Amino acid sequence: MFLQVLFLLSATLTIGCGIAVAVTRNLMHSCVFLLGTLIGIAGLYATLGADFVAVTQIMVYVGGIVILMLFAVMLTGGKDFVSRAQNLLGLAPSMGNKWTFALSGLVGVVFILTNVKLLMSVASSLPTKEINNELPSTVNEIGHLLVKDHVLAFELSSVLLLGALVGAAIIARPRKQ
Amino acid sequence: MISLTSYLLISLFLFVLGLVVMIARKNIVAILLGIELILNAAALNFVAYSRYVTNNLDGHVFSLFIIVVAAAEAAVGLAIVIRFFQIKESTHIDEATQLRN
Amino acid sequence: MNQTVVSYLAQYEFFDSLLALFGGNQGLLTFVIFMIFCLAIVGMCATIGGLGTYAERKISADIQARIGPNRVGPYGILQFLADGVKMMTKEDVMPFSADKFLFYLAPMLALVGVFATLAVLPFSTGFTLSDMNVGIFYLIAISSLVGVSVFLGGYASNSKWSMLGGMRGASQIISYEIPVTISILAITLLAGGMGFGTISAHQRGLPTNWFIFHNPFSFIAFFVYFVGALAETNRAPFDLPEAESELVSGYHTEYTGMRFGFFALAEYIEVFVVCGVGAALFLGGSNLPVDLSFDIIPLQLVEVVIFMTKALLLYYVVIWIRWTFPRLRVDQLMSICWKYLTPIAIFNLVGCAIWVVLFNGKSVAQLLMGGGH
Amino acid sequence: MTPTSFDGLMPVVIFMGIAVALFWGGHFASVLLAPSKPSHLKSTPYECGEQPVGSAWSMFNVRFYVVGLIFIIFDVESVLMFPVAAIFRELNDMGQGAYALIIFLSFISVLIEGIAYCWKKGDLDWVKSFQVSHKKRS
Repeated sequence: MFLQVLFLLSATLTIGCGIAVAVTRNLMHSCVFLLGTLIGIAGLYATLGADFVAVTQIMVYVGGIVILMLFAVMLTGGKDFVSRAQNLLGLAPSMGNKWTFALSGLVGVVFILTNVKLLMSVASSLPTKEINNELPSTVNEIGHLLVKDHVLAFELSSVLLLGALVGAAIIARPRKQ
Repeated sequence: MISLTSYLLISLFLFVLGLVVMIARKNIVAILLGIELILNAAALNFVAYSRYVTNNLDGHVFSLFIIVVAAAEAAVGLAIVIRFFQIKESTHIDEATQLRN
Repeated sequence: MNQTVVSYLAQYEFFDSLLALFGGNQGLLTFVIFMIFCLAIVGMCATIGGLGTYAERKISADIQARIGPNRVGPYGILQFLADGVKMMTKEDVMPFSADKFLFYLAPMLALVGVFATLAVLPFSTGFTLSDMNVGIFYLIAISSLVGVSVFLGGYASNSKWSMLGGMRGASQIISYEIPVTISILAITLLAGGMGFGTISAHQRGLPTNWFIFHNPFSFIAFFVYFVGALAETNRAPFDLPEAESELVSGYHTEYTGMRFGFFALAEYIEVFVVCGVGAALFLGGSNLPVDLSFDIIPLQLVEVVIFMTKALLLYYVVIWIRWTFPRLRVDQLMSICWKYLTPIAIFNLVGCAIWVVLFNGKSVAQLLMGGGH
Repeated sequence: MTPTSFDGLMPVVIFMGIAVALFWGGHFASVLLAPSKPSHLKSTPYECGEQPVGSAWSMFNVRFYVVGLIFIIFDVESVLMFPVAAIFRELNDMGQGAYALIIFLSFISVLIEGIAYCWKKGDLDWVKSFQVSHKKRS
């Protein structure tokens, strides 16, 4: 019962905020709605019993990526006490017009129609397995997978992050004028 | 009981929303938002399949790495956006026509 | 798997009669029990937050040889109620250039982020609302909503002081999250789990079993955690986001009335939460100093008292520090975080990992007394 | 009669609900109780009595972004370290302590490289650009 309620809440939050991300014309609001979507997805992970992934989602996205995006919106917002109409105030030309939305809506509808057909056949061919509600802790098993099966990916991801840090720091570093 | 199909539908819808954002918007930061939505839809599929179809947690590890890559991508992408803004004073994607300065 | 207060109560006989009272509907009974406990904890924390403002003024008055609030109630102890009523009857003013949607959202996010952390706080071994497997990790993650709310509060006001405070606050909160997280990682490594139940079970018994005395590295890790937690909750000497003498009052300059009250409430409850986490991770949590083989509910209440005593002692230290040290500069703030605390925290983590392998996870006291068998 | 593992999530949802309810409750209480006499002067952003010039939503220094950047990389690395740290003792008890230590230390060494790089390049200094220009002038 509670599981269904949690699922419905999370799904509503995810889809509602996702639609708001797509429609709103204010970039800052768009970022904040993205926050709602990400929290909703964390809730969906929780209903799937993926506690560690859910918390990682909140930790990395809410605590990290969204704050970084808000900073980036601020940093590209304006210069010398003049807000650029493009980003922060009013209707922004770079946030799309009715033609781009019509085109993307068409693409979206076609994509949904083709995929729902595909998805139904996938879902009907799946073996219906008994799902137990008593889930073991995922943390220990993920840890074992990380140090045994996926140890190369684990070590390489640290190198990837180091590369991202160095590269992004070089790009974003304040320049001497 | 919640079925696998409902998760797949949510994930599909999220993917399409990300696609719409990426196509409709001309602002680079907004396009990055769309990419985040798409990555999340993929990660959600991995976890859903790992619960309903397979019996191991490889799907969880995959979505973990998706989140890691998304973080690296956002960090570098936003750094490029900021540098671009410093040069062009704009974040409109149509202004990005040159590879150097 | 996840131990909750309901599964704790389910081992007693009266639970079955309660269940019969609800017509065997276990979901409803679970909800009602959780609801009662949640409301009780919210009430308690709101009172602690309120008394925190009173204690803050009284202790500061003591330190500065003044009297402090003494009009409302005996010794002025009802001052916080008067403050609350005052806030509720103040006019709500919103700057005309503000972003209305985000202006409303920011204090709400702060409240949500702080209240959600209360769900895993281990008041006692039985009365932990929810002892998740990812307990401490969840707590760090969800409390980062406060950073977002500080930024949004500063942004939405569209005032220069607020914006400066919001930017400073957000970058300070996210910076200090790193040393705090790495210190907690060291404790996770020693305890072999992230749940508060696991961590608490490793510290049972005498204070020599507490993680702060486990090895030299964890002893340093406690201080790294405490300094980082002070900065994360914007407490002096790290109160740069709301420095009165520089930024008027930082990200909540434009907030008045009830919404300002919510920011203040969230901040005080967060201080209590980080003190509670410090007590649970490093100072033995709610464990009794003796091992008892039986478990009854009054014993749990004693454990709650032990936990609260430790947490409130840390709370006192926080207030004491606030009125003793001067405020830092921004560049000092950043260099303390990145050049001192983070390297020390990483060093502690490496030290703890090597210690676990070398001494098989035994604490200093066990090594000294057990002769290393 | 054993509650399912998902019950552990219920307090989280309840607390979030209480927070939202408390916010709106307080809001409506203040709408009922508080006076409301808005005026243009009252709702001007506070700038110590001066007329505000322009909007506050203006460009900030890039170093805020650099701090956020370093933060997010360390955040993600600590997230990946959590499950390994949680089973470290278990691996040690299984006699694989040396293996786990090597995995763990090689991961952390890359992290240390990252912080050493940023330290060397001066990304951790808050006032670096100021000092550079000062040196040039003298």
